[in-house]
Amino acid sequence: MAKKLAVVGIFAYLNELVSAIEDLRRQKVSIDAVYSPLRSEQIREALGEPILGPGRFFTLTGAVLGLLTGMFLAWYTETQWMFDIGGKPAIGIVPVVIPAFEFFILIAVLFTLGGFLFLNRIPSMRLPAHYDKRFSQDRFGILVYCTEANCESVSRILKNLGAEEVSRIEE
Amino acid sequence: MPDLCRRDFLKLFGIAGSGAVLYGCGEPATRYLIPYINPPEDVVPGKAVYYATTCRECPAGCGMLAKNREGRIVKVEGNPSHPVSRGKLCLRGQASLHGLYNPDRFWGPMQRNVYGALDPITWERGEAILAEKLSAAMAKGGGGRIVIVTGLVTGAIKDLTEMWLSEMGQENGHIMYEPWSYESLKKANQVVFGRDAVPQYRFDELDFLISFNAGFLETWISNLEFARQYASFHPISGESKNVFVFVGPRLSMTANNADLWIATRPGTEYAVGLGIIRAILDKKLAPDQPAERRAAIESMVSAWPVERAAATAGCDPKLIESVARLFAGAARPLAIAEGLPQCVPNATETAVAANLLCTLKPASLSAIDFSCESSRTYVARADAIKALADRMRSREIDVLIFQGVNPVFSLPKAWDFAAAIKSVPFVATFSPAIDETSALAHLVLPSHYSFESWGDYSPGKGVTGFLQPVMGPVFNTKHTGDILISTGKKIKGEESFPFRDFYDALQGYWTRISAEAGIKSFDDFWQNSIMQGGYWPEQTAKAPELSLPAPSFNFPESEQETGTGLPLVVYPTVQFYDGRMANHLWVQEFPDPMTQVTWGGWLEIHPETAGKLGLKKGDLLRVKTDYGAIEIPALPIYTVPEGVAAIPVGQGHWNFGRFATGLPANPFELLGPDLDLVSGATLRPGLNLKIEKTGKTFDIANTDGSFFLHGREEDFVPVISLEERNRMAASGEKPYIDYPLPAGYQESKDFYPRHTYSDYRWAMVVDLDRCIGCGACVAACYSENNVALVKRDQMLRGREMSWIRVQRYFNEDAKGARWLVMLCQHCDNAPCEYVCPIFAPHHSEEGLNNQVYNRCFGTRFCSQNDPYKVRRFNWYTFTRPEPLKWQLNPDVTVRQKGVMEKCSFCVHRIIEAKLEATMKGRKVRDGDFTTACAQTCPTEALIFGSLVDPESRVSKLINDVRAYQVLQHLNTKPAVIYLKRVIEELRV
Amino acid sequence: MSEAAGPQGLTGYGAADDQILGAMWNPGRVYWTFVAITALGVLIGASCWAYQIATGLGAANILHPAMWGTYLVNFVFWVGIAHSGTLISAILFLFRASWRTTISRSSEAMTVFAVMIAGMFPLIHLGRVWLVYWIVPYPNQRNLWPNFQSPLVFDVVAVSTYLTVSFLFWYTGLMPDLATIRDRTAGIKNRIYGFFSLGWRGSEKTWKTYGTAYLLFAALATPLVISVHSVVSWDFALGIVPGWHSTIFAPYFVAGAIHSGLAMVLVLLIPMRKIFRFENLITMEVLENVAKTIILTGLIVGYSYAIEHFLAWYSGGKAEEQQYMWRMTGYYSWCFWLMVICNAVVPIALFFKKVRTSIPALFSIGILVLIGMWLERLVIIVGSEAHEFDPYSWGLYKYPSIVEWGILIGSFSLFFFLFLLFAKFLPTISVADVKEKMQVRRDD
Amino acid sequence: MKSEIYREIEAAKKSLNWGTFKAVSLVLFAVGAAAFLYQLFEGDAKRAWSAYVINYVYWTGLAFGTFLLSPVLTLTNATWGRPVKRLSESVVFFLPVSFILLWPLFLGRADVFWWVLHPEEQKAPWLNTTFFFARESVGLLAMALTGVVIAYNSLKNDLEYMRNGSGEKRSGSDGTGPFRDSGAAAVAYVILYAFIMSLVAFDMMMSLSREWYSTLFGAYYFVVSFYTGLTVLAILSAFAVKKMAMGNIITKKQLHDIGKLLFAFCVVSLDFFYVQFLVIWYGNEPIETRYVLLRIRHDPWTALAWTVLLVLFVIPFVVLLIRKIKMNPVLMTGISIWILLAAWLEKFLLVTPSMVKSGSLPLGIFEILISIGWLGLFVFCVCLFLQKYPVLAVSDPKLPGALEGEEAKVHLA
Repeated sequence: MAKKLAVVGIFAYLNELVSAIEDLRRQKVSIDAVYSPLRSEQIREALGEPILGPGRFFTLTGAVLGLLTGMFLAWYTETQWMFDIGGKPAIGIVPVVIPAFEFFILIAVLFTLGGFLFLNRIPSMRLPAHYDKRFSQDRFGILVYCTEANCESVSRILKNLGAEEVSRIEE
Repeated sequence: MPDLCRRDFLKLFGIAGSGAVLYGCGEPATRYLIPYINPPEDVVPGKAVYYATTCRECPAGCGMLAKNREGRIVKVEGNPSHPVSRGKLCLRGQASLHGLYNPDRFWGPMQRNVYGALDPITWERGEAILAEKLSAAMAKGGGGRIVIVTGLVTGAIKDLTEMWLSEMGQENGHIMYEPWSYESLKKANQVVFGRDAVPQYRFDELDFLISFNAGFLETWISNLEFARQYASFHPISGESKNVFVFVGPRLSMTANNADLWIATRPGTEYAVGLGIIRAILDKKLAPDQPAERRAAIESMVSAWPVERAAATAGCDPKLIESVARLFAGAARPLAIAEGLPQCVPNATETAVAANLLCTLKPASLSAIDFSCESSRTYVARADAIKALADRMRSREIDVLIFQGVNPVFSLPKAWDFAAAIKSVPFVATFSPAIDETSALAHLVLPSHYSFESWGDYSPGKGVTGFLQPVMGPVFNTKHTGDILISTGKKIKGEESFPFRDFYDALQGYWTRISAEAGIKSFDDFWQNSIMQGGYWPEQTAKAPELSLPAPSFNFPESEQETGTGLPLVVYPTVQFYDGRMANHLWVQEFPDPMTQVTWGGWLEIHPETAGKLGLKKGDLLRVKTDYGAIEIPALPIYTVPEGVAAIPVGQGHWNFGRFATGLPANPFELLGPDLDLVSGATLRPGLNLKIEKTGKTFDIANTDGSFFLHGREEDFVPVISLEERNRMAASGEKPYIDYPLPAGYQESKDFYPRHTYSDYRWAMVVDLDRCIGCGACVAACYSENNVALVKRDQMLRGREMSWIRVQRYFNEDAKGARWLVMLCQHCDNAPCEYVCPIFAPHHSEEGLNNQVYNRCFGTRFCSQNDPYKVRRFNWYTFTRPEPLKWQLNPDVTVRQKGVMEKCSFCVHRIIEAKLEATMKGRKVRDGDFTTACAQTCPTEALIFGSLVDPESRVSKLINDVRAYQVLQHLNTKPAVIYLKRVIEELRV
Repeated sequence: MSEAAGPQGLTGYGAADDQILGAMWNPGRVYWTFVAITALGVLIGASCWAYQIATGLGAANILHPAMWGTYLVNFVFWVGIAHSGTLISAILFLFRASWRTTISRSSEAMTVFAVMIAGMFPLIHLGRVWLVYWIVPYPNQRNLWPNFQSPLVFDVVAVSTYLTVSFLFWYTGLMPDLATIRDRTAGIKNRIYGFFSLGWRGSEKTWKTYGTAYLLFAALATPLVISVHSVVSWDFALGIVPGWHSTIFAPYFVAGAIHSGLAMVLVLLIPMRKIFRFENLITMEVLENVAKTIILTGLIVGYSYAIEHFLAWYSGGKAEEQQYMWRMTGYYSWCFWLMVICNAVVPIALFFKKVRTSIPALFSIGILVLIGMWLERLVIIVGSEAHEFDPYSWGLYKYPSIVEWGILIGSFSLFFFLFLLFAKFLPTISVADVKEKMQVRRDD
Repeated sequence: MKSEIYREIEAAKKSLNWGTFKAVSLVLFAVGAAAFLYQLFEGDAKRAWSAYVINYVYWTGLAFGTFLLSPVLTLTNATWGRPVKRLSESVVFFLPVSFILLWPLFLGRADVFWWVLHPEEQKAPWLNTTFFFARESVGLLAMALTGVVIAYNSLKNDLEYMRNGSGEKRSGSDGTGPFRDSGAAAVAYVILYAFIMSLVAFDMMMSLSREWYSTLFGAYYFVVSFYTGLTVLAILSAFAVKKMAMGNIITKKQLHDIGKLLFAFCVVSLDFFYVQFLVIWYGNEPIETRYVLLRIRHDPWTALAWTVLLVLFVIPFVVLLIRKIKMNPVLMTGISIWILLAAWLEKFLLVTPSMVKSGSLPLGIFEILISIGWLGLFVFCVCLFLQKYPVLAVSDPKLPGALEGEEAKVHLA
């Protein structure tokens, strides 16, 4: 594929990053990624993203599936011999709640995790070229893909917005 | 395999052993050892064959059927046609197989070498040695140099023994020794009835019974027979219930069945008897007495006004009076006395008193039948044994032969019979297993066990049981008769013993007898007798009138509390009889009916007294009399009155095989050396025990968790008064039962749906008014279901494996106890079933609570959630030594470690019955079969059947007003339904 | 309080990394000796178990009425320990109690290890452990399945679910930190941590989905944690044994579980913060809040004791009534009273700030509660079994056998062994969360 | 800025027509009282009393449950709930009332409790008139007083705070200083709540059945009470938002949190119900099952039982799952009222079958009127308080925390 130019601005402080993001958006510069060593509501709000991610739909699916699995397993196995135990009805309704519930949780959790991995396309063993080791430690980063044309301006803007350093990477 | 040297034998053992574990599964090894006595066509693998024979565990001589599978006896049951057992067996009878398979039996003939050890020899050699010794003895000339001491034997073997002796030129060299020889009883019968004999009693004809310490449900004379009679005498029939009073110093199993137990100071029972007589005479309650008799009796009891009698016996005079009134009021009352000199003092006096009491009611004398007197009559008296001992000491005896007797153990230690034996130059033993007496023998020529032998035994006039070899010899043994014959021939030559072997002799003997009895065809007679297990011609209807001699007997002045210490009661137990069964692993494992103790003897003492003396359960005590001392653990329990000590007979062996040896303790070692000149019995003085703590402890392996019910009587063992029972019956009230049937469903309390059964709903009824607590059911269950034997150390950790138990609870006043036969209740709503994670226990379509061993992996939740606590867990893979394994029932799995097990209602029997029924093209009918426990119950307290069949006995019985269920409030709907014991308030 | 409870004295994000991750690399000799000791303990436990499998369960001192001994006591105990982890990481997360931040990681680790150990005890307790797979619902020729109406199957399902979930929860939380370590290290370490961080980048998108996932985990883990110990309690309450069959059991066990779990948190964290010098992260405030929660659970447990005994009397059932009377006066009465004091009385001392803020006091109360909770399970399980309906079948489980002791020691050793390894190879405090709570800003 | 918010609120309150509220509620009360007396003397006394007991346990639980939030906030140091703290305290006047209303039961004890006429010797030491009323009155009084103390303290703070005008200088200061956070009283209240409410449950509901017992029943009662209490809180907050200009204090955020709490306790109540049912179902012991089966299997109760399960637990559970509803005051009011009605039916189901033997459902006009009477009384007490006292714990040092910063935002959680 064609080479892509990326400009990465590195910030040391959350509040600077946030304001930077806001300004960039005001200047209609499309931000392709924001890297941060920590989870922050502020960044999300600055990027104007909705509070709820799509992850919960995976969970919902898992939940329903789990519920059904639990009930099916319990009832199906009971029908195999229809044992009479302690005079209880062979197909239990009161007790089935418990396996149903546990499977509901289990599979819901598995799906949640699956969803999370899927949405982030991880596991992926190779990190992008523009990734900076400091992103996981003490620095924030703003990634903007640009053309030769606006590359300069973008990096200038980032500088003005207080980026410690701005680097150009070719991918 | 008579000609098999010990080594090969061992090899075979190995193979057979491995086979014996995997019986039934077609493992070829099992076939190596199919005994070859019965004709081959009888041995059909997988098919059981029953042979009739006779139980020789005690002199009662019950008829048995031995169940032979692949040439091994796996179970014995009572012989239904035998007049003594009538299809039942007692605990000991059930356990007899452990005598046959006793791992400590002699493996073959042996000779004592210079180091005192026994070397194996061949039979030829053994018999040669014996013959030579005998010839030597005969050479000395003069009779009485050769003595054979056997147990009570009758018929052919007795005949042969005496013939053999006389051929050897010996007179009265045959001595029949039995520890329980009833000298006192015989004496008393002579005094009162003019008959020096042990009669036959007929309890079933009575309406009132008073027993002076006679444990007729345990060991006395013929306990099984008496239990059966008792079952038609005592339990409620119709509206009424006969009264049974027990007078004695200990709440024995028998006493606990009584409506009234008059606790006495040991040895003062006669006083109570005299008091009763006196009361009856004073109140003129015995009109039909010839004047002079009356006068004679009055003179005898003149010194015994009720108050004095009561004071002597230490009981309430009112009791004596009311008993007197009851006795006199009854139509056919009877008084019996134990008459065993070893147990309590004044046995003779008590017996005389009892007999005198009987004479006051001539009507009931026919219940005492001397016409078919018991063979015990012929047992040697103690004085005869004493005389023998003296002759042995004075070297008058050269050859002494023992067969199946153990006097060294059962005679008073003070006699020092062992020393006497040692002074005999040559002692041989024919006993099948090691015991204290055989241990002193120079030559061991082991004889067959009863199951391996031909023979006959007659417990009393008119009844003879036949023995036949129901399996091949387990060890390299020989029939006593054959030993005698071959040695006899060696000495006196063929012609003097004109028979091939003992079988020949037996037939010869019976040809004679049958001819005398006027029987035409001997062969038919023989065939039938062997088949049905014996010969019992029709009894002559009534017992002949007794001609009563003028009574004269002087009763001792009641000696006031002589000296300090606790008066001692010695008593035989239903498990051990006289201790000859102590190496029967089962017998050790079965809890005693009253104390619930296993594996080892104990000294019973009232908790109050124990407290005073600072004795705790399990303290090992050193117990002394003037004549001996033993070490025995204390057991504070309410079976004895305050200030009395009691010790059971049977334990305390020191050379009796692996299971019995070393367990405390033998009370015979405490008895005195003297003879009672009146009765010719061992003299039994007061024996006030001096008790001191050794500081050691010997833990008591009891199976009961508590003496009492802690206010839960209604949940477990409710009783009902006769009045109440009659009232309910009259008013047509139904018992409140949660039927294990569709009918048991109640919308208002049942979450779970109705239970429906199509073909069968197996259930059991336990009639606690019939149950005498003997534990025969337990024994039957052990042998039927291969219940594991855990031995003492596991017993102490509460890990016994019994599937059915007879639970004993003392009443709140601790004056008596109740029994509860507890087994799996096969509930409709079984709490044990639903907790299992893998369906190992579940409910069968026939209502059984199945436990699938192979499916069980041992979470033990079922047992935890089982309110009846009838489930057993295999803590280890419990094994049993060769050849005990041979007894295992091929129809029942042997369980592995980590598996839960429990009563299956003998499901294999159910299946067998169903198969047979199917082959007959019908359903199983009530009575087609029954479970092992119900089969053997002497009083038929256990009844098994299907509740679906409205006509079955169980279906009828569960509507009895006495019916109840254990822990009914748990709504488990048990299929074991109990009938309350009926209590009669004796107005005092 | 939230601010105050947060990490203190960190100049910048880097500082957090340096302090927390730095603590991992070079533990002293003391550490290794502890590892060695615990490893030895594990060996002892293992050999005891081997012996028991070889001979049979007779090796333990359990007997006919008391079929369940210390094994199930330990099972319930360890499951209990496992609960505080999820409480702290999930429930407190939902309640936005920020003092959880610095202790969630290690208590989650604690949870995972505790559940693993707990899960072993039902196996140790089995009569024929080699057949344990029968309880798993796997298709087989005869169509024999486990009994889904049995409390024990509930147990298997619940506990294994709990193990899976708590592990995933823990692992998800670890991912950002693993990435941090990856980026701070080189060579083999870099590879390993890189592998386990699954290529975490920490872009906003990742953080957002991560956040959602984490929340959902918490939301699911919360009912799960309650259900798990309820299910455990039903191993007893669904039976009819007097002293077991009681409706209050589920909530009562849950509270008890958290009670013991928090105590274990104190017992683990107090030394840890000392050794790793985390006083500024795991602040007094945090410990105080743990203590306060212990008061609450303690009170709930106390409430349950009271109600149980009162209603046992009120019910009028002979067995029921005598069961509880016996608890207070019988063979195990000393355990009972000790348990009451440790679980319900001692925690009351925490009402006083003086006690709440004294490290030794907290530590010793932690120990006491642990003892108390272990005894509680003993009293409930063994005590009830020993004294059931039929007085004839009463019997005493007198004391544990050597094998049982060995296995008990083994389980504790294994727990601390695993925890030590964890402290060496993984960040014991969630760096990312710490950073999140830090207010690093340039004001100009 | 707090003080002017406060003034707005006061203004809004002034504009409300409290008189009518109170008047109407008093009328309702009168009607209820009349209905009760008529039923008692002219009609079926047993039913009258059962209606009384139902309402007694219902409203008592409701009141104490609603109030519980305030001490809980104090103890958990939670910030989010500060704006509604006072609203939960606004039921304080009813607490003493429910103590007083215990005493009519003394007159009707023979009709209410079987054990008054036929004491059972096993239970007599506990179930006897003297001890019964002794423990109940002591317990309720103690709890009511603690409540009053708590309310008094927090009011006093505000009144002082208002007296010295704008107390801005003290805002944001922690709990120390002149500010009384009645911590001890809060602890006392919570503990009392657990024990006394259980007592009420055991004595006034469980003891109505001769045999039944359930160890969790007490806890079940006080959990459900808190569940319903939260609904009252939701209604009051909605009222505050709409009618008392508290919209910018009780934000979506608070509503959302209340909603989530409500949801949580819906689940807990359901759990506590299931936990009891499951254990009883497994045990299958008549002493336990009869009580349950009477209600779920025998007419006229069966239908009612299912209804309660559905309307009290299942439906609210589903509804409250939805995020939007939780943040909408009107919808919240709706579901709250729904739950309140369901809870009343639940009490009806717990009490009546033990007291009234009847072929048809003994739920007629009188039961309804009597209950309305209680409603009137309850509303009256609340109005009295709201009118008289500040409805915002303005002096609470944690209040600003709730209004500013992260805490003020609606969270994902």
